[in-house]
Amino acid sequence: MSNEKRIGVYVCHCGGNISDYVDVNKVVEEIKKEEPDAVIVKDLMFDCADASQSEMIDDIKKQKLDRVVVAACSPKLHETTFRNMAKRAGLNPFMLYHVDIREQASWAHENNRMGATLKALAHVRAGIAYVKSAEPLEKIKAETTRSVLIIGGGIAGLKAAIDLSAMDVNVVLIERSSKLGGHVAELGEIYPYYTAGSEIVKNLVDELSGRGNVAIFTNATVVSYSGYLGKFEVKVQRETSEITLQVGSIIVATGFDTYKPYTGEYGYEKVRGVITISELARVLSTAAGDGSAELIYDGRKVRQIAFIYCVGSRQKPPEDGGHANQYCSRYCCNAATSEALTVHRKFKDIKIYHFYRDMRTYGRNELMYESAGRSGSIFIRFDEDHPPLVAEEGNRCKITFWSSLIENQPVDMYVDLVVLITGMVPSHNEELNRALSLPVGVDGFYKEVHPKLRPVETNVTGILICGTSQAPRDVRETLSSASAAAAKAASFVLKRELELDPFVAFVDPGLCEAHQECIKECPYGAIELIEESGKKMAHVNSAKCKGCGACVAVCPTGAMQLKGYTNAEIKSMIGGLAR
Amino acid sequence: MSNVNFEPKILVFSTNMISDPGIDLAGMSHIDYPPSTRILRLPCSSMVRPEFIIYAFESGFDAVFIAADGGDCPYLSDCSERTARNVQRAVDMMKEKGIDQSRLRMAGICSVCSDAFANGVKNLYDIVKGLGPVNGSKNA
Amino acid sequence: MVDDVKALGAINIDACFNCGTCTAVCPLSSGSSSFPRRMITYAQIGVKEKILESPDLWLCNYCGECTKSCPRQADPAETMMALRRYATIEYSPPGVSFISKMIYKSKAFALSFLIIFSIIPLILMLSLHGSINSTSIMLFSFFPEHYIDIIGVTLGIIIFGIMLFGLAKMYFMTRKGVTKSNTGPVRILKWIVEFFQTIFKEVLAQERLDQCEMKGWRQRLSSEWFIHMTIFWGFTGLLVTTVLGFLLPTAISVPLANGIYIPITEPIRLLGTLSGLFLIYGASMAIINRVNKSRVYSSYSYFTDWALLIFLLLAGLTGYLLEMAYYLNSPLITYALLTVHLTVVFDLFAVAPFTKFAHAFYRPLAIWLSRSHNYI
Amino acid sequence: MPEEEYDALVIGAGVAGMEAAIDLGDMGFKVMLVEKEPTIGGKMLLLSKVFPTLDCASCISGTKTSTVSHHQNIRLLTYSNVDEIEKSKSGFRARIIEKPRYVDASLCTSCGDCEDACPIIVPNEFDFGLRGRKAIYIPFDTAVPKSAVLDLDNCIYCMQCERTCPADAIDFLQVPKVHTVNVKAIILAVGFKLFQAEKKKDYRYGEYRNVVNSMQMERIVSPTRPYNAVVRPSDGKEPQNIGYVLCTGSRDKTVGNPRCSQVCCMYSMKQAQLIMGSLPAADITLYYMDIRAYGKGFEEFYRQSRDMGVKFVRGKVAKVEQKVNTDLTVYYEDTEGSGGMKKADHDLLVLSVGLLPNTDIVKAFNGIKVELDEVGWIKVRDEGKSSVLTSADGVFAAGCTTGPKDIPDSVLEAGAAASQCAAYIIKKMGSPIEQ
Repeated sequence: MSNEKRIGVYVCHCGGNISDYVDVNKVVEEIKKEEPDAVIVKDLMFDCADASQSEMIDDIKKQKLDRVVVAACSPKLHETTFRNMAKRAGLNPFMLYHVDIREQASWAHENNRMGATLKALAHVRAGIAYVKSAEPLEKIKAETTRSVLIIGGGIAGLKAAIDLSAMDVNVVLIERSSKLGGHVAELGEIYPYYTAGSEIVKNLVDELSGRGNVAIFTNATVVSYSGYLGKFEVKVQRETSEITLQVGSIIVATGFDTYKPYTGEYGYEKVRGVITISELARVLSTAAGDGSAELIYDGRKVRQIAFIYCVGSRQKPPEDGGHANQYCSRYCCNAATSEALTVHRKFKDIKIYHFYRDMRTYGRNELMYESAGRSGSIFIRFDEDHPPLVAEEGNRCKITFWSSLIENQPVDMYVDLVVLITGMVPSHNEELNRALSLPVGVDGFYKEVHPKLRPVETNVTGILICGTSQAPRDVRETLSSASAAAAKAASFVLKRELELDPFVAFVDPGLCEAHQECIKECPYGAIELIEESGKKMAHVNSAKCKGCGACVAVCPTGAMQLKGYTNAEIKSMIGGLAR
Repeated sequence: MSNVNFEPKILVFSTNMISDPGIDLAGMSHIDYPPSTRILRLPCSSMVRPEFIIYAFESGFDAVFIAADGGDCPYLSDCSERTARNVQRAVDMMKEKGIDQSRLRMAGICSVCSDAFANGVKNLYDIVKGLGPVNGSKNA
Repeated sequence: MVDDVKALGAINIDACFNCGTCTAVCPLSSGSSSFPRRMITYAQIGVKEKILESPDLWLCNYCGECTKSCPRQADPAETMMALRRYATIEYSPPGVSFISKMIYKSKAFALSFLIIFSIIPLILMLSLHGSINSTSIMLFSFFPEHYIDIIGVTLGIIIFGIMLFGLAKMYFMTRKGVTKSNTGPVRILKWIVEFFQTIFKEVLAQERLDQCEMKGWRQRLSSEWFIHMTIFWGFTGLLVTTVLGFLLPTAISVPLANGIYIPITEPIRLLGTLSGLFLIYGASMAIINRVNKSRVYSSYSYFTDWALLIFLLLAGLTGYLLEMAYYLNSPLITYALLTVHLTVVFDLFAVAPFTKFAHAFYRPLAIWLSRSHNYI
Repeated sequence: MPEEEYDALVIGAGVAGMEAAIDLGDMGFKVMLVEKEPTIGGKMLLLSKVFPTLDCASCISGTKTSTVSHHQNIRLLTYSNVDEIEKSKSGFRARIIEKPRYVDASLCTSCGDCEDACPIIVPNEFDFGLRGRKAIYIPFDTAVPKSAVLDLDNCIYCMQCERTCPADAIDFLQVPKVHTVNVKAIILAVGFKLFQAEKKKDYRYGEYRNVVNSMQMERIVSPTRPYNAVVRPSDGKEPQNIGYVLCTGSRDKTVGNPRCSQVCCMYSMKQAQLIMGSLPAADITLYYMDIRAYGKGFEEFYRQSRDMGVKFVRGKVAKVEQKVNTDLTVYYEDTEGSGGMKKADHDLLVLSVGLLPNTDIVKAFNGIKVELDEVGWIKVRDEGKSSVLTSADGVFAAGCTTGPKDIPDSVLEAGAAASQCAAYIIKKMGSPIEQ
């Protein structure tokens, strides 16, 4: 590489927006004076104007410029413009640096022209310092395998499989139990569309069957994985044999477990006639009723039912800092009102007393809440500190409650059945979590990188989460999140080749002393320890690296650096800014 | 020893997606802050090496302001904690070199936190103005 | 209990989600009363004592503000009405409470009840009537006054007994719901003061009703307050007329028995005439409102509400027709009308303790209780 | 103008539309993204911080706005209306009318000199009328694209802007541009309208100046706030006792919307927390019926709000009255207290308005039936299959198009719409790679 650098510097007037407060001529003159490598230093009325861009392209070509600094407005507005210009001129776009002398200089310091000018000058110097040590960068290309592993054969897994297969992506779906459909398969009618859970599962399975690009393995679990986005290698245990799968991305859809009340919680397992909503759902899914039938449960004719909400959800944080399910399980208010409607529709003259804390029948489900009320349900609000008591008395369940709506005066009530509206808890997947190093949040559900920016992604790029493994959801929301995960996975594997940003970490082998701080710091597991010609050192997997630079900061020797922001580049910029 | 003519030079580390837009907004809103600040943008504030900070002081900056991402960072949700750990190491190094630790400041600046940025920088400016130039403090 | 109340007309009570809007818009609500939301909650949950132990139910005068603003269209005003029906049933003596229950719940029963209570006086009159003088009107020789007196007084005693029982039950139940904090003469004095306040302000001037609508005079004439005032004063006036006639035989009975014409200027007759006008105006306006459903309170009408108004109107109208026939000197028509008139009045009294009419005695007591107990 | 070809047309560049467009673009499909406003980002970009993680809305949507404006597979059209959509051989043919900005966006440097020169002031719709804007204006500080737009309806043709513009970007001769595009599928991401609070007459919005709606409050508490301080509109006083009226225009049959709007509880609590940040001494009371903190991390957020001292009163506010000093009295029943009518004074009252459909787009469909539900949201064809399917084949819905949704759910559903849309296109036309 020749030492001679040919730099072009273009300082923008922005039609006065810069030049009114920044002495552009002075900047140009100073740079000309102090920077011999700056072959061209120009001021332009509008750097971004087409004519100016043509002028720059001409300069780059004719003057054989190999680095360019544009000093203009914020890079957020025009960095892409100028980088594209560089590309058109045949210059590596990353050999161009865009410095801000408008938002961060002229506009910020209108009352101090000298200060603004000096600041602009310093920023231009930093730009020059940067391009001097800059190296051309190319987007990283990574081949991907056009197949996706889906873990979990509940409705989320099934839906993701359907979507991906429809997008021409090969799918391997594994389920640890012997049958597909998960919890939903066991449910009766599901709000808000009154189709049986088993029916929904059947439709999904039917849609999936006969597709050539889907393989389904039941009784299968993940043993381990290696690789990275686009090229994962996953070992799967199937009954007796172990198989190895090559996939481009992994979707985790392992679902939830239902909360099991402890013995004695609202009389559970102690008082006859206390059951959970899942047990009621099972009873209802098999019971035929046309509105005149009688409900018999456990040999007892049921006339009055009490629903107790928020069992296992919205628990108070214990004083001693122990565990509690503080989250709301989201689906239960809706599911309970829906089950109540089913009861009212199938059986005659049954009163249901709903002991609730807040009715969370959000959105359209509010209508279901109202119609439950109009069909024979009565809603009684209770306070966190005054939960109802359940006891056995005679052949019935006695409920003593304190409703906050009537000043918490105790009232006794007798019912034939008590249904505990139990929430969702994260399913036990310790082995899987370990195998895939899946991040678990404080609530025990899988944690996404960011609920709004990257809602289905985990810290391991390419491993996605969806459905109720991530948070409590109802069927409709689960299907949506599964589709969203499918979309994300498709965007990883649909193109044979992935284009990734070039700003990734790299190791200077000469400096690395294998302190491994970077490995601990990396949130994406992108760094590993390798041995090269007898020397242990860190190695960055650029397909996993997101380019945050966290590793750079902790490296004791300065071996770990970020492309486009190398230590030399940053230091030279600091030097430029300080002058 | 504070000098009326002394203009403390402040280096600001900002981040491409979050705090740099916030600093831009301060300019767009014509909010006044000391022009002797210089801004250097990085992908994420957790990348700021303590060494960069020391290097800044050695290069002639009188103060360093880290405009961190806060919880909005597109890379890491805990980038503030990571940045804070690095800042702590920088503080230790500054102690060794006899640089007053109040010359280093870190604050979460979001993409519209123009006021927070301007106030933070002004405040740092005033403190450092009282302390005097960085090489001067070594002698004190 | 909620099903009972629904059967009594609170058809939308189930829609209530306890937001409290009704209480907050209620012109009668104060910081401590439980209009009407808590009543509804009690009814939903089935805490019937709480409802019967509170005089608040009777303070409501169905202005309809709550129903207009209810976000779930649960119609709290109608629920309050239904709860009053419920309380009427509950306060009645054990042996007869089924009557009001059946009257409210079954139109057939209500109808047969009315028919029976119309046939009884008709039979009585047909079998007991005296000489029919077809040339000049000898009203009380057609139907001797002492029969009317005997029947009237008997019916009065029965009604009064039922009423007293209800009032006593209400009094003792509501006293249970009150916490005492002041005793002694101050309280007694307050009770007395409030008693007169209740009588004059609330009963005679119907002050509470007036709070709901306060607009120009034209509107006031058709306001609920005015309609109710005319019905109240008309009815009371006629009652007083009757009692005076009973107490002062020389003014009415003697001339009527002997065919002596009573001039219109005669005070008692004048009172009766004016009262009748009031009653007819009030009852017909109320009926018109109900037909037009022009106000919230008149948008739903229960069978018994119609019956009461129709009977009031009939009582007034037959009275006037009677007067007219009397004036035109057509004896036979006069006798026939008297028969009808007395039957109507008999009916009106007979159903009084079991229908909406009951508010005439429960309401003043409730007002007095709430006034005096607010003080305690 | 020649007809343009795209794989998908995404209508609406709010957070859901942007997400769907990015997802499709990342898969390799060519997307046209159309926004009717002069800037993209939708309502989210105007918010302060967003629940439950209190991250800054502008930071998050900023990431997406910059991605869509530079994405190689996304063509962005702002200030454009989709005028007509009809069936065509390839799928749909759409006529899109790009309204004239009267400013050449490629020349505009967003310096704002024209704004300074313009003599006309009208209320700024992006600040919900809290402050003014000029007839030529840059919609707001964080607008994308950052270009001025001239509102000809309010312009007096004084030509001051044209004389002032250093870039000669003002062009009064611009005319509407018509784009005819052929697409294989359509994603509707048209968002929502706010409930017009004046319709709930008892709350006297529009009459009492210190009764504001939650979107105005959102602007007041956001860092780019109109008054640069949290103050109340009537007299600029710093509010010390703020009331929030939840379910304004939701769960209320008297205004014709019996449904719950899903987000009001949460955004009200969020605003309360933000206000406590800038006005630590302020009392904040939320009048609610049920706190619907149902999403991930929401319940924890609710508990945190209570712990921070936000007061929660269970009772729907029935009416509002103004006092002489422009403070407000609310009437309600504390349904969990001793009962009876209660009054409370507040110096600022925020109406937590609900979300209503914004589905005028269905009128553009010619010969294609996109059904609405009884409230007017786009009807979902089969929720047991996917909640992004509309009644029309090849037309998908994302975000609040089918009903109110919070941001995480909108983003997820946008992904779902992209997925269904991609599958549809591939099934019909083959994958974008093989083409």
